[in-house]
Amino acid sequence: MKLITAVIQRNKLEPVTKALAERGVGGLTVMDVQGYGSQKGRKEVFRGKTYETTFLPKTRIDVIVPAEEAEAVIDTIVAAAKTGSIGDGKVWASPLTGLVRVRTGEHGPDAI
Amino acid sequence: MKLITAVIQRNKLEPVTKALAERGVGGLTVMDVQGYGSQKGRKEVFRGKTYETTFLPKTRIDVIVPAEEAEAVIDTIVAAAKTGSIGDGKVWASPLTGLVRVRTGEHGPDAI
Amino acid sequence: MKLITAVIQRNKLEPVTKALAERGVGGLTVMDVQGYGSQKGRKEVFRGKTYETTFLPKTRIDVIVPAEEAEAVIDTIVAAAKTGSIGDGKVWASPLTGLVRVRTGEHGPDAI
Amino acid sequence: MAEMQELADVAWILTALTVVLLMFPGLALFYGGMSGTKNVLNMFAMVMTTLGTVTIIYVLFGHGMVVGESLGGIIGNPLDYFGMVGHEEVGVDGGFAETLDLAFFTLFACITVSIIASGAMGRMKFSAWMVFSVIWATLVYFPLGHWVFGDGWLSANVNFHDYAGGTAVHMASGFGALGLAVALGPRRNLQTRPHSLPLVLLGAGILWMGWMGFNGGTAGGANYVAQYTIMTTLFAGGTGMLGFMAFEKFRDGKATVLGMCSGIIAGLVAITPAADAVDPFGALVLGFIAGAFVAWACTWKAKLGVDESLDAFAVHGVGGIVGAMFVVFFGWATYTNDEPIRGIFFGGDISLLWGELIAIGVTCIYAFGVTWIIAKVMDKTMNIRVSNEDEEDLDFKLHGQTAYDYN
Amino acid sequence: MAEMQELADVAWILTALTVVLLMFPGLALFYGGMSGTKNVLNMFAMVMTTLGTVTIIYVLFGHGMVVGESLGGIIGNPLDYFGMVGHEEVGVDGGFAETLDLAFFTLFACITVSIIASGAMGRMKFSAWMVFSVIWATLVYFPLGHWVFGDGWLSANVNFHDYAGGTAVHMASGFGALGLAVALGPRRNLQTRPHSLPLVLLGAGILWMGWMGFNGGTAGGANYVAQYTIMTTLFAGGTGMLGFMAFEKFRDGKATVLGMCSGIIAGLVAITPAADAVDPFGALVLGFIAGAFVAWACTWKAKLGVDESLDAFAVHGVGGIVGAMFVVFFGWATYTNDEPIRGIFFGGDISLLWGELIAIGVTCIYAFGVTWIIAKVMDKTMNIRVSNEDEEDLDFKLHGQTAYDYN
Amino acid sequence: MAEMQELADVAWILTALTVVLLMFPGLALFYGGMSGTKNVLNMFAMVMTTLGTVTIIYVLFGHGMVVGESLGGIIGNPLDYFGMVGHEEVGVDGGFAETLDLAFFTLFACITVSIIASGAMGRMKFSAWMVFSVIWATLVYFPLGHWVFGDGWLSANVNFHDYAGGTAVHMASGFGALGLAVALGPRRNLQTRPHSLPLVLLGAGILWMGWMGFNGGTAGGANYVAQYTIMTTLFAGGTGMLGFMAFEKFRDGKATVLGMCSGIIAGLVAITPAADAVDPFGALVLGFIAGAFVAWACTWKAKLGVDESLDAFAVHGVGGIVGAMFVVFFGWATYTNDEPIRGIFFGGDISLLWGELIAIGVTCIYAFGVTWIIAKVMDKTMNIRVSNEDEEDLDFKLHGQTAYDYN
Ligand SMILES: Nc1ncnc2c1ncn2[C@@H]1O[C@H](COP(=O)(O)OP(=O)(O)O)[C@@H](O)[C@H]1O
Ligand SMILES: Nc1ncnc2c1ncn2[C@@H]1O[C@H](COP(=O)(O)OP(=O)(O)O)[C@@H](O)[C@H]1O
Ligand SMILES: Nc1ncnc2c1ncn2[C@@H]1O[C@H](COP(=O)(O)OP(=O)(O)O)[C@@H](O)[C@H]1O
Repeated sequence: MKLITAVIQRNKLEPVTKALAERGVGGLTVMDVQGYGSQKGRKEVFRGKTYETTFLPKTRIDVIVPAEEAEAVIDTIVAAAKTGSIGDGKVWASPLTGLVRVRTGEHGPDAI
Repeated sequence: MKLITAVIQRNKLEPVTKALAERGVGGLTVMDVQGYGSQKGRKEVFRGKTYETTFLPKTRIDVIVPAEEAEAVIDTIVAAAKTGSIGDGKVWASPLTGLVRVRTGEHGPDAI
Repeated sequence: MKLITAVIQRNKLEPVTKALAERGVGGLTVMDVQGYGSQKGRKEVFRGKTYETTFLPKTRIDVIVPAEEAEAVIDTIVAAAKTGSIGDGKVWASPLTGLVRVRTGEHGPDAI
Repeated sequence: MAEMQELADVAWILTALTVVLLMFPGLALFYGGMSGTKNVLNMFAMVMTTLGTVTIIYVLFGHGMVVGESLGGIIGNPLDYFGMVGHEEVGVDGGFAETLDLAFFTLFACITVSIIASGAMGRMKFSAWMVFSVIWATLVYFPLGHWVFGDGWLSANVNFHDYAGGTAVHMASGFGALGLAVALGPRRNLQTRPHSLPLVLLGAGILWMGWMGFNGGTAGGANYVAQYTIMTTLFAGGTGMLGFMAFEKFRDGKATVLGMCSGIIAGLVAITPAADAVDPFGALVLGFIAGAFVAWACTWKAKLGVDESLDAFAVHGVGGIVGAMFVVFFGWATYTNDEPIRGIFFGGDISLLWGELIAIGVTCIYAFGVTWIIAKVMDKTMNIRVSNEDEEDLDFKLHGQTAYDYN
Repeated sequence: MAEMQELADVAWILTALTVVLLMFPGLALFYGGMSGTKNVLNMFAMVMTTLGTVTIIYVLFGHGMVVGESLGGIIGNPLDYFGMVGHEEVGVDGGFAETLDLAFFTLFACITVSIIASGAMGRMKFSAWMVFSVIWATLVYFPLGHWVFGDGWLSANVNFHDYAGGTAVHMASGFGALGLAVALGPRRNLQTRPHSLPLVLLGAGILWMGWMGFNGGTAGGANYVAQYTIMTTLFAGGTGMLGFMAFEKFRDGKATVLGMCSGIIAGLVAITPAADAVDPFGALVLGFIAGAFVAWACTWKAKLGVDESLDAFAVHGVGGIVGAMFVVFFGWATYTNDEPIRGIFFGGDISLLWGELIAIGVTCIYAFGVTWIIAKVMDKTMNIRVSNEDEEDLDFKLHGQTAYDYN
Repeated sequence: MAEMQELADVAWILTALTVVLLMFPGLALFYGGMSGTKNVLNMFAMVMTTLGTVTIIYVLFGHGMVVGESLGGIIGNPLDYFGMVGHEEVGVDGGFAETLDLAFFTLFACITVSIIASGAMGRMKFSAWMVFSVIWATLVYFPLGHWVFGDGWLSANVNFHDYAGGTAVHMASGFGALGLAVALGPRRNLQTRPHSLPLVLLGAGILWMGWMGFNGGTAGGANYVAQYTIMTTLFAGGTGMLGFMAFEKFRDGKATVLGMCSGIIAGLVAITPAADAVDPFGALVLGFIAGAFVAWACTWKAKLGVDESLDAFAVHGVGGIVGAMFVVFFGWATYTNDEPIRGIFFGGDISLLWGELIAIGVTCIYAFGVTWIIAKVMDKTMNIRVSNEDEEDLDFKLHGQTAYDYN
């Protein structure tokens, strides 16, 4: 099994979720994150004082998939999340050494 | 060392924390996440218009443990987090290649 | 490539970001987390009733770096995040098996 | 010297105006709470700025157009009250000054325009809104106000009952909001729910208090009618709440808090034309019916595919009609007018029905049609809708700020 | 024709009623802010819907039961004011209309019931609350109101001082909330803290303004007593705040903002029975004592194990008693009543002590007991408590919505 | 017996006081919304507690110092109104009681001190604030109030126009806030933005309503001037909003909502000294100019390096000066005073310029200087600034609570 993590634009969550569902990925976990990279933060002016935010809102998705599907899933995410503008984010894969479904106690790939 | 990650029901954070503490796990890191899986999102109706949330609130816990305790810790979490209903979540383990305690600079398992 | 994860004090985000930028680390992802460890939670009293929070606000940083820079980046973070008081947090490293930049589709270390 | 009744009247009208002023932040919070987090500020700005834009034109020529000498029943003479010049001496010896009148009527004009912001939610350029608010007030509200509140052809020739602006204020803004929403087309992303119900509740509560000033102040003083309408306004708001909740309970099994707040406003809108024309039972029943009816209107309106998401059409448009028609059929009040008011079912004359239908029809058609034309013409000339990119992040793109920062 | 004083009186009472109306969203926000995020909406709904449910019965038979002709001192004649029929002519020639009176008293009844929502926080079925509010008003408030505000046995036979409802409003609701909380049993999860102190502050601030209308309006007009009680109400709220904060500073080392807000309300509750019976110094001292005393009561009440988490018991029950007893001992006001008021320490008659103790005892015992019985009987017949599952997610389960969505 | 005008006057002043009271939570929310999440509660506590601390000293000796018999033009006799003893009989037969006067003036004193909290934002010990508020009221506000509102040397010898406290209230608090901010030094972390603009809007809206009571109540009754100033106050608030937004649009390309709210207050501050001295056009123009001018002042003030982040200096200090100077040059009102008011450009006498400059100069220099001295002396004796550690987590460290818990 692999854990695929994607940091993407906030408004791409819906299309990515949809694309994954179509590929048969049945579950994922999402969280709000703040990112920083080549893309600059933004400025808000309050009564003439400027507040700069270094970080920009992004969304992080974690999906566990069988090792053999990892490549395909990454491609799906990349395709669905791409706008072509700077700040589109990254997708990475990491190894897992175990997985359990809490409800049933199933182990390994069955638990996905 | 292993990093154990659990995505569980929100209201199971307290029992899981307690169970881990009883097992001697002395630290953990928690974050609010949104999950999606076999369990469906919920609907709220506002003046006749229905808003469906694809995602449901879950809690994610990250705990670093010595490799040998990983199995037992996973079992503890699963036992404490289980309700038997759909949506109970997953627990997985991933390998770590290093750990440092910021305060002291201690390395490896000593830093846990 | 390595994924370096740091859980630090909230008010250390700025110095750590700055220190990493100076080292040439060009991107990172941040999220608000709640931590628990040797440091105790805090109490707020409302009309004589005490509410104790087990968890304390911390910040988590994820940075992907070329494997060879991992050690140095960890040291940078530790140096910048340290206050010497309990609750300063942890930094750990995990292996990655792949990385893609969404915008360009670049793979591997080029995508960092 | 003024009469003693008039002296007390001034005290109450000063108060009425003061609480009506709070309706503006009330409405801003009511609408803003129902918006998604990304367009709270824009909603605030649309609602509040009428107090600048519309006020200026009201002082210059609006008051004349509404209550000035009628030019053939079509419109009041715009020059009649130009900046109050020549009217300032009134009241120097005590009693009403025309300045108070002007201020009170200014608020009526402003709030009517503010309500329409519902139809622009989340997709209108802010500069376009500023221009629109001024044009709309001039072409829609001032004429309608003249016909209803002034010596216009409607009040002169048609026998209808409208206590405090069910037509010129509520139906006009409700149908105006619909016209604007139709002209703008729907937002691209309709999946935003009300971001803060506490703000909605607060807004509704403030509006209710303000309505006491609105309806009670329309009585013109601390007199019998003020006391009467304060009572009916209180009662109809209370049962409007229950009516909306009952409908929801019946339809979905659960009575919601947004429904509760909407029901309050529905009841208040409905009692506005009827506040002096129903007895306590009538007020209770009218409120309940209006609440339930508006709840139902929200549902089928959602199916029309028009994105008028804050429901000014259902609440103010439909609610106003319900109130006006209730008087026609079930009116009953003995001492509030020179002659007792009796609805058709209580022995009243059926002629009121035709008059009322004309007044409603004229108001709604005029408001909807002219609003749509204004919006379309503006769109051709200056493009009133924001770009798709701006729409996703409206507050920041239009106003350079975001509503919250909890870090 | 009405007298000129009466004309001015009407202007002020219209105002008083208007600001009292804002106390409802004020109380809703005060309570809702103190609730956890998962039961904000339910709290709003409980507080606000009394304006529908209780209003209806008040118009039908409540006003008669409170101020109608006394049936043997026990209760007023429920038929006396049935929908105001036959009372509408009053005030047609100027001066007070009975409609205003009805509306003002309706609000008193509604707010008393709303306060009790404190005792139901986070665990009562909403339908049960609706039923409870109607039964409670009928069996507890209407009788108590009759005894205190009407011609009931208490006001006829017992010599006690209660300016504006320290007994029938505050002690009744405070002890009622306690009774309801005891009958319901504690919530399963007591670990929720107030989710938004800004809402609490706003609520407290609105309540303070409303209290000006409540106490000032009880004077019945724009007279000496209104001006006097407005002053004492202002002062006691201010020092109530300091008293609560001082107690906290002393106990915990830190004065909190929830304490500040609670102290304001404690001071206001305490001045309610005493507003016309203390001089400026008395108002300042009474406020401070009440604030500190209520702070202390919150602490030991927490130890009783009763989950009455919004502290209506401590604030309204105990606060009301403190105010009433203060008058007995330290009252001092020369021109507000026909005879100067003097507390026992200032030469007053000790008989007032017995009268006051009887009035307090009757109110508190009656309110607590009957409330408990109502709740228990209802529980047997319709099961008034939500299921454990619903309790965890109350707003969604009962009202189908959640309070916030900041995404 | 009181005259009939006076009876109506009482009704209006009771109302005015009631809505002025709501300005305190209004200001608390306005300031608290502009603060970062970590010092919302502290801001609330600073603003609200003046209603306790300042009230007490006002009742004891403040009212005497302001309006008591003048001791050589310097200060009123502190003993003159000690707890109102001897003044309670006034109004027993109808008409104004002195108690109402006392309560109204108490609120003036309290709100002036509350505004200064702007200068202490995020870094002052709470106990130090409590002490400071009492000392400041005594040494700065009471003397200034005496000079302007009482029989002090300024009002006796200098010909200047200040309708409702542009000097003693707004310039004094604006320059006081600046003095306090200078004495305290800047916060360590200046990177916090306003955490909730909905709270800011709500606060501004409430303040606007309260200002109707403030300016309208200063007229002393339900008379011509009250009706006149209510109108000008409405208009200046509306265009103040536009002026600030226009300046922002011009400078940054976007009109913000914080700017909108700030502009309302700027317009209101500016109209305070001028409300009876401009005609409708004048009010509209003055509001706009004040809004734009204050917007500009916020910008250059930011460059001074003084951390007075809630901008009481720019809004109240500069705004007040703009209003006062506007009257000198462009005043025009015919019936509000015994003699018509005419600004220099409309044929008025240039002597008003000198008088006005003296009044402004004295107020601003006195307020700034004495405030700075008080703060510095207090700092030497009790250390008024919080520790660096406490500054990072202010609400929790000073008040033991945090503002929100959305979990
Ligand atoms: N080295 C990194 N480690 C972790 N996250 C990163 C890294 N670089 C970028 N990111 C995340 O990816 C997001 C997009 O990166 P950015 O460099 O702005 O654009 P792009 O990926 O299009 O070049 C950032 O906001 C951040 O959340
Ligand atoms: N493939 C997956 N990858 C990552 N997280 C998942 C995955 N599947 C499920 N989850 C997480 O686990 C939660 C529970 O999963 P769900 O399928 O609804 O129930 P169950 O685990 O009981 O079968 C989800 O809400 C989601 O957060
Ligand atoms: N075993 C662990 N697994 C994951 N996170 C941990 C673990 N132990 C500590 N942490 C995180 O590190 C933070 C600081 O740890 P703590 O033990 O309080 O102090 P210190 O690291 O200085 O000894 C915690 O709040 C928690 O977020």
